[in-house]
Amino acid sequence: MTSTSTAPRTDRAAGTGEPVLSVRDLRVEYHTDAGAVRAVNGVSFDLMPGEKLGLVGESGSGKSTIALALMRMIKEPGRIAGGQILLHGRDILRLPEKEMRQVRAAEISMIPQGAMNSLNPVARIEDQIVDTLEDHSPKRVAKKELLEKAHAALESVGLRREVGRMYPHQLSGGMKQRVCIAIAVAMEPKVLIADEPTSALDVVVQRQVMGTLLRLQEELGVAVVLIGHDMGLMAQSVDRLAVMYAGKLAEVSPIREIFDDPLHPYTDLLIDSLPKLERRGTFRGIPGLPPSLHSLPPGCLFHPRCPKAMDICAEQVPPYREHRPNRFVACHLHEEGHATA
Amino acid sequence: MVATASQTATMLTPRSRVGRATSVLRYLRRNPLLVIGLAMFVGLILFATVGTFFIDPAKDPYPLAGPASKPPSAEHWFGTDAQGRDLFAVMVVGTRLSLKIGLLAGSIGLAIGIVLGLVSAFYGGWLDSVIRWIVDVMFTIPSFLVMVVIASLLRQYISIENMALILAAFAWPGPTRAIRAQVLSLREREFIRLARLSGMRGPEIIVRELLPNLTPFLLAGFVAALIGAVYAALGLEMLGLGSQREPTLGMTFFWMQRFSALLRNLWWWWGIPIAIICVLILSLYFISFSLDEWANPRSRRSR
Amino acid sequence: MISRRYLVRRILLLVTVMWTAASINFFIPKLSPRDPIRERLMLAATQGGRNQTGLEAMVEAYNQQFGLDQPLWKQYLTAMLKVVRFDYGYSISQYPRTVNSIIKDALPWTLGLGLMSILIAFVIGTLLGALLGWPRCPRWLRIFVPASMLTSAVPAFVLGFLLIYLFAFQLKIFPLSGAYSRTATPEWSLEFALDIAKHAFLPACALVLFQLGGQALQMRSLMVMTVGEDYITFAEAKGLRPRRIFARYAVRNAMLPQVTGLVMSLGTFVFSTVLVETLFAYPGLGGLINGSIQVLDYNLLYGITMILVFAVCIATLIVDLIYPLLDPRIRYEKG
Amino acid sequence: GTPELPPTPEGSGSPTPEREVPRGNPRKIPREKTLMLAFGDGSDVGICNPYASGFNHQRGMAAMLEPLYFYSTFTGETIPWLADGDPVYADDYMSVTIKTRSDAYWSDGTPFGAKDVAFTLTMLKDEKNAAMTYSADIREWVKSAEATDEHTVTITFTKPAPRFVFDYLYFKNDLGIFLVPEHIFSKEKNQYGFLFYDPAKKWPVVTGPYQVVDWTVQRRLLDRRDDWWAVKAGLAELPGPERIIVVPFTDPTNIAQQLINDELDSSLDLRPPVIKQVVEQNPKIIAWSGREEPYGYVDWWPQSLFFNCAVKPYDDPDIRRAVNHAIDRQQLVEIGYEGAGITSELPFPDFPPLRKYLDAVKPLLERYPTNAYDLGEVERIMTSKGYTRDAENLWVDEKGARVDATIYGIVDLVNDYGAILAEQLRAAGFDASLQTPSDSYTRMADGSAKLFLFGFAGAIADPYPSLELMHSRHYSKVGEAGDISSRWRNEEFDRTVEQMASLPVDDPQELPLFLQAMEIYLRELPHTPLVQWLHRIPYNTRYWTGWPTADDPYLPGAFWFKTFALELTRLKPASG
Amino acid sequence: MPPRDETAREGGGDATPLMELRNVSKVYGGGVLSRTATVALDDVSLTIPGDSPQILSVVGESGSGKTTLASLLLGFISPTSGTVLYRGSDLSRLRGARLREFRRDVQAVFQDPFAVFNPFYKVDHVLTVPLQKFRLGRSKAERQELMVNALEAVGLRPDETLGRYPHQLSGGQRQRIIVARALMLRPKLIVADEPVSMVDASLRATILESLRTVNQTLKVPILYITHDLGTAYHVSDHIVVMYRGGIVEAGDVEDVITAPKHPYTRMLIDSIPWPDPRRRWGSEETGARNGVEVPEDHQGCRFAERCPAAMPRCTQAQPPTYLAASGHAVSCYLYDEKPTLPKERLSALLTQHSSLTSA
Ligand SMILES: Nc1ncnc2c1ncn2[C@@H]1O[C@H](COP(=O)(O)OP(=O)(O)OP(=O)(O)O)[C@@H](O)[C@H]1O
Ligand SMILES: Nc1ncnc2c1ncn2[C@@H]1O[C@H](COP(=O)(O)OP(=O)(O)OP(=O)(O)O)[C@@H](O)[C@H]1O
Ligand SMILES: [Mg+2]
Ligand SMILES: [Mg+2]
Ligand code: NI
Repeated sequence: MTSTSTAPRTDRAAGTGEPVLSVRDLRVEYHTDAGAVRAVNGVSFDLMPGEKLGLVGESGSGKSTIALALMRMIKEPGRIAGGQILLHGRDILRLPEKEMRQVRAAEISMIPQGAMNSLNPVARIEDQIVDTLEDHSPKRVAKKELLEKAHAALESVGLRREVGRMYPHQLSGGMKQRVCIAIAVAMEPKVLIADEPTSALDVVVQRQVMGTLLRLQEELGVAVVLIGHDMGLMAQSVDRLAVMYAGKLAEVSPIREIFDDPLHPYTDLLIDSLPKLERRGTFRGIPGLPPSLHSLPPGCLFHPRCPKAMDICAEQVPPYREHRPNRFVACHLHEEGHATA
Repeated sequence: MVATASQTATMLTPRSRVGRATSVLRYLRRNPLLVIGLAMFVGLILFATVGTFFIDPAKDPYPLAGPASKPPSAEHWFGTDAQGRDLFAVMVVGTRLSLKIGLLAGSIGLAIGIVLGLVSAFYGGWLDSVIRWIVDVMFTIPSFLVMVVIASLLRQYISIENMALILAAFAWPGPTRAIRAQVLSLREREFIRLARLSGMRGPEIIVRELLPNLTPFLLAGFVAALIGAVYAALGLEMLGLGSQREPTLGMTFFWMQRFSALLRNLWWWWGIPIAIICVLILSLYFISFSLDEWANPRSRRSR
Repeated sequence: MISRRYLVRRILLLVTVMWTAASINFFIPKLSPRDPIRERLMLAATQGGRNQTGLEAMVEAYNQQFGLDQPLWKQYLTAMLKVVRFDYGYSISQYPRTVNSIIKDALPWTLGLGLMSILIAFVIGTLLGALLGWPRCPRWLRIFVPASMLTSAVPAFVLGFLLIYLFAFQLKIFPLSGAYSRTATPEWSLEFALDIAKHAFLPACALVLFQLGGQALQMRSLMVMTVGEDYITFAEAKGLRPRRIFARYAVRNAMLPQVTGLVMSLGTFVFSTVLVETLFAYPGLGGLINGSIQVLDYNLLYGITMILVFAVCIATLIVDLIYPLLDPRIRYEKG
Repeated sequence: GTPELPPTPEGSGSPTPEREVPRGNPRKIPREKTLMLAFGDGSDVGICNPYASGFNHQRGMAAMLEPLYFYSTFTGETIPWLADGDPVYADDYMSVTIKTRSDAYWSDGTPFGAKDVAFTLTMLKDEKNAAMTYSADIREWVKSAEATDEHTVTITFTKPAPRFVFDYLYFKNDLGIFLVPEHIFSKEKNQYGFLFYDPAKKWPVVTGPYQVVDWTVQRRLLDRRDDWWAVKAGLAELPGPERIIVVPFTDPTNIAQQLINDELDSSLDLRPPVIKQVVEQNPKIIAWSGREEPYGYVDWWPQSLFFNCAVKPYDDPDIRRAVNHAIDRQQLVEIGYEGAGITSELPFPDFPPLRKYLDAVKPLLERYPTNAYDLGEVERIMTSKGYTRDAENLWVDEKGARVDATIYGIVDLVNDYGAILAEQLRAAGFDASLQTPSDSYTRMADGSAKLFLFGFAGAIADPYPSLELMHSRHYSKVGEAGDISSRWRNEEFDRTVEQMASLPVDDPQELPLFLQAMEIYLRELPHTPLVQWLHRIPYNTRYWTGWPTADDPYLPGAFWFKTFALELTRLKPASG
Repeated sequence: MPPRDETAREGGGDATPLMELRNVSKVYGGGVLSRTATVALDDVSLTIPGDSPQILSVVGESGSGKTTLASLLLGFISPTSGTVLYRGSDLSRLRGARLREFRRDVQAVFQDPFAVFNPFYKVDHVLTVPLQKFRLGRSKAERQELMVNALEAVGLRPDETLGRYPHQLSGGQRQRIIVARALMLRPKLIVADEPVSMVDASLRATILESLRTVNQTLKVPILYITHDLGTAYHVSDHIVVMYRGGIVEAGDVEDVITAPKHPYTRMLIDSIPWPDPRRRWGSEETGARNGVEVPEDHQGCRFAERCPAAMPRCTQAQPPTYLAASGHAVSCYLYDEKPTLPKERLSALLTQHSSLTSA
């Protein structure tokens, strides 16, 4: 019954050696007038080199907060309240700010949520790429050389080099998103965090952009954390899926297994609520509301909405652990000694 | 004018009456500036009102109320000026007159601004073009010059009310423009559309749906107009265009300057009015600063 | 970059502004019971000596000369034609000097003092505001928020006489008034330039201190808004140097409305300049305005008003024209 | 006839021709050789013709101008200057003959002579020059003026004019006509519009010790003429300052600060507390009374409260008297001038030559007291006139209208005591307030002001000029521009004044006539004297000594008087 | 919910349709002082009969004119050319009682569940105002009852929602209140413009479910506007695919989604990321053209620039609408062997039968 206090074991993707990124018991709080909000409440996971990990969850469940925390870019009134973020075994939470700046983009990179507004509206595209390159170059490199690199980066995401001379407002949404990707991978980082990179795009463009992203991922062998709402997109893009609920991970499993056999009732309901080609005309939402982060329910956070809730669920926080090989879940249903589904 | 694509933040805070008391309290706690500003402003108002009980308003703010050029004492709390005005009384009455000018000009200016802004934005068309044009023109004309011309051409000295009217005549373009911009952005919001679907008509939508949401802008506009009016009145009075016997703050500066208070080390004569002006303007600044954050929540550091 | 339609619209606005200002300036004196020419002659009569005769006849003659005996519409037309030609006739108080010649003497001083101080206020204020709005702003800098509010709360002319008292009178660091030493001879020399700078310092200070706060506070809130933008977050994620993010990403974008705000504040700025110039006996338009109020030289007032209106219009136009250079999103072509 | 106007553009449609003020090219002169004065504003830039509209002798220009005779109000001394000896009147006072000096020269080298005097007078007599100062006077008195030879001028009068030379050809205080160079003015068609300033041509052409060399709104430079004729003639010493710079008088505080910081040597008179500060804070600064109070001397401009006797209720002498009783003159001095002032019971300055007249009128004052602060008397008069008091304790007539007692005055001249006077009247029940709008002059001159404050100038050597000011020839209807006067007339008074006019200055027969006139004045009280006007002029001895003071009262101390040239000859560099 | 008086609905229903767009075009801008004109809707004709309670989806990418279409139907904007008819009369001429009737008959659910509430009022405001304005309910109690019933019908508990401020409710709750509002007014048509694009996946289903309930129980036709083909497929009976202001394909939803005809529709459907790891995205790269030069400013098919099957004739003139299969119309020259379908008949096609509701 004291399971949460034990250090959670890590999940391992199919034996590709050491994880490039390990997150340990990450906690992020926001201080608001109504008290502290635990936006990320003890999250742990590993990311293997070249792996594509999806992160889904309802709005406000803390996905973007994790992304920012991984970049160590949580702003006032937020703060990282605990945990470790090990990049190649080095805890970036302990790095001095100067070094951290060098780590960003070069080792761990991010495409922020709302990429539509992520480009400086008054600077040319190529300058925005050059800025990144310049600030990570050890010594003075000729501007021309950097420009050349910038154009190469644009071409790598399927944009003409003339796009470099343009300003963001002259680009379409898909092009902007590609530029963001180009910038994010320009330094060939080891980890790329993509926070809803396509949520503002049309499906057609979305597919093109995702295609580009995945192609680059493959080419560079970069590990990706893909954050999003859209289970469909996840199904198409990632190897493993992490499902968040109210600041905690509910379940992390390989993508196929999670769709075939969701362990957590929330995951189950979530998948059920999606429109699928097969079962037309059926609607199944999840009853109830996600909890307010200001007043979290005791025990399992999902229990008020859970159709399979047991007494214990209201009392004890279910531990997050590897339930089956490579499948992690936090639910009493899968605790030994309790009934299984 | 320059049309910036994404500049004006037109978000509205979902603030409402529920727990309005607590939310106001919370808001105040987060905005110490507003608290200080309000406290200073209320303090001034108290000073200007309660202070009246300690003076004889028909006599004390005028010459011969006491001995000349005396420093603060039990008899004359803020001392007296070179003609024996009791400076405490002058400050009490002067603050009230300054506020009166400001409030009058501010509210008239704002009222015109509301009407024109709403009409301009909501009905659009040629009316909008005309109003916008006029506002653009008014903005480019340095209003004070026209005020100076008007003021200097009046055969009588400008009374407090006339001063307020003159200032009001130039206080409306700002609010008009701001309110128009706000309404334009609000007009596209879905609750306005829903109101139309609910069978509401133009004027009713303006009054019931739009106006309440403009409150922070109206208040901010009002405070801005108030500051503008107080300044303008001070300036005109410094130029010698004020009402001569009225013991306003501006006339106090005028007399103080004419009677070389600074040179004669009559610190109470110049120090106290400056302090009061500072308190007045600062309090208004603080308030408008906080209102600004209310109106543009994005400018708030924390959400 | 700039379409003809846009230019036409701008110039049309300029013309309306000038026309409106000219009309206001024309009609207000007509509504006034005061008669500046008569006043001027009476004043001259009482000052010069005694026993002035034929005053009424002279008033008549002057009115005729100034065209004031014409029907109103004719006077109006003449006045408007004169505006078009920038011809404001004779000054009443400094007769027989023309308004233009008087303004020509005063304008450089006001332009010098006014432009310099508004630019300084803008640059320092913007920089200060940018720093204050920057999340990594050092704590000690934060005291500038109340400090700049305080200096902005004191009207410029009050600041002016406190500055005079302290720095010119008590400490004798700066001269008390004027634009250059009375004993100096105007010439192109470093010495004289320094003399001018020394004289301009205190009035400029008063104006700058007064304007600074407003500029800084406005920039601060623009900055806070900009810092919340996604592109700043992304810039940080790009691992850029903080300095670069500050200058190229945050300030550069926050500046845009700040520039527009600058134009809006020109009007009030002119007001402060008038009062400060009067206080410092500075030989610019401000002192001239004060003088013309005192003797009701409305020809001169009219001329100055129109020049200032014109200047503000032109300044607005210039800012509008350079704005697309600052903000690539704005183009006046087609739309 | 219609007076000539300054030059106008031909036709109304053509644009106004630019008239630039020509600039001079002055040399450098250090501060210690410069006399820095503050006076006036810059409105008269480039006008050196003393008869042009806008010319103002007070702003240092008197340093260029010389009269036939100087007269010092304080010593009573007459100094023939451009004249050679005293004027010789005909027995019937119908003409006068004056000799001019043979060694006087204009600055362009042309000898000064009788032709210049004759020309000046003839010019002023010309109908088309009616707008010139003194033109009206000269036309009234002078029939002709002729140069009988190079240095003799004979002036014939239209009526006996025993006072003419003293009244018009003497420079005393602000009075006296300017002489212009015939050889230049006679060539000008429009003498009124002629400006006479161009440093390139060395204009103006003057006889005085200084000449304008450069002039902007901010400052006018007058440089010393080292070849001044009076030095060669042995009449005077060369003045000390090589240059005079006159700067505008901006505001008293700033001027005081400049004086304290030695940036100025003298200025327009200062308010009592200010000059006190100036003297205290700069040990080198003195005033008329040295470094003690009252710092000033009595000027010829005693302050009066003028009633507009042509309008209700001030057309009633009793009301005027009631107002008179409401005034506490002592308080005006005590508070208004911080004690450093002098009340005035009669509309005359306390000048030595006038003293015997003033003493003679004392008994009359017992009967008609002018300095009798007596609210009971106010009460009595007002009640007897049917006035009652309203809620605010102010007098109202039967219709309930208050007595309008708005007092107009000229800003900065009456600030000291005006508001206090208004407050006194208010305390006595008159609805008073002080107003100093910029059109005060007009209000006074056209009669729209019911009460106003102004100086009553005139008498210097004898009381006649002051009384003349109350002659009905100065009366004009309300609404019509006229002299600043009480709009009061009294035939008996007129007759008395006319009789005085036919007497020479300070004639023994004057006194009884004077008393007769004063009896009428005091009975009618068209205006009521308040306080003496003191000139509190700071003199900075840091660079210059020799200023006129109580110890050496060679002249009234105002540099803006027409006697300035004479005063300058006494200014010498301070040693050390 | 008591069923509506069916007879009243039928009366004259076949004669005049509830809403009709006749050759409607909408051009934004192009005025005297504004920027270049945008053709948001180009010669669109569509009929909504009002007597067949179906859900008609309008899908298309961003900027294809969906919202414009909705705004025209709701009378928020007026067409640049063509007419919008309400029960046979021109919408822009409606006055007085007729206008009020229209207002009540055609209701809407909007996209943004945040912006649709006036933050100044309690959520009750959106319910009470129309009740007052349309004079529904004779007494306060009756009105209260109407509100309560409506809320319950969409699965909300009135005591949890009424009397609260909008920010105190979740997005889903808010959106359902709006649905309840529409339902309470018993409209003849509900226009739902992207009603679920801003809510979470789990809520999406709930909201669509309540819309569907309204449609089924009250027999109200719904115009469901979305860019999400997945949900369109689920809720609607018929679908209209729009591209740049024009209708490119229309028909029974099952037919269109499972057997798309138009290259654009195919591209859209290929791009849907179905939530099924086994079903991969179509691998076909889009945008590749058929080697056909497409000039900048041609008068032909709007899709020609992006069409993988573009033919030279595609750039010459706009293709007419062909009846590609029964109940399935498409505007593409690929089907020029099929019979053409006059625009007016398009609507008829859309109401013919429904695979879902006809059952
Ligand atoms: N600056 C902030 N101040 C206070 N609370 C915050 C702040 N930023 C985020 N939060 C809170 O933290 C929680 C998590 O937010 P986060 O943005 O990480 O959610 P998300 O999962 O990315 O949601 P979305 O899907 O809407 O992007 C939310 O409840 C939010 O209200
Ligand atoms: N008020 C307006 N003024 C000018 N152009 C407009 C306006 N509203 C829409 N448009 C333009 O008309 C076209 C169609 O817009 P509309 O909003 O109908 O598209 P939509 O299909 O609803 O797109 P979305 O999916 O993004 O909501 C777009 O190109 C849009 O830019
Ligand atoms: Mg997020
Ligand atoms: Mg839309
Ligand atoms: Ni357990």
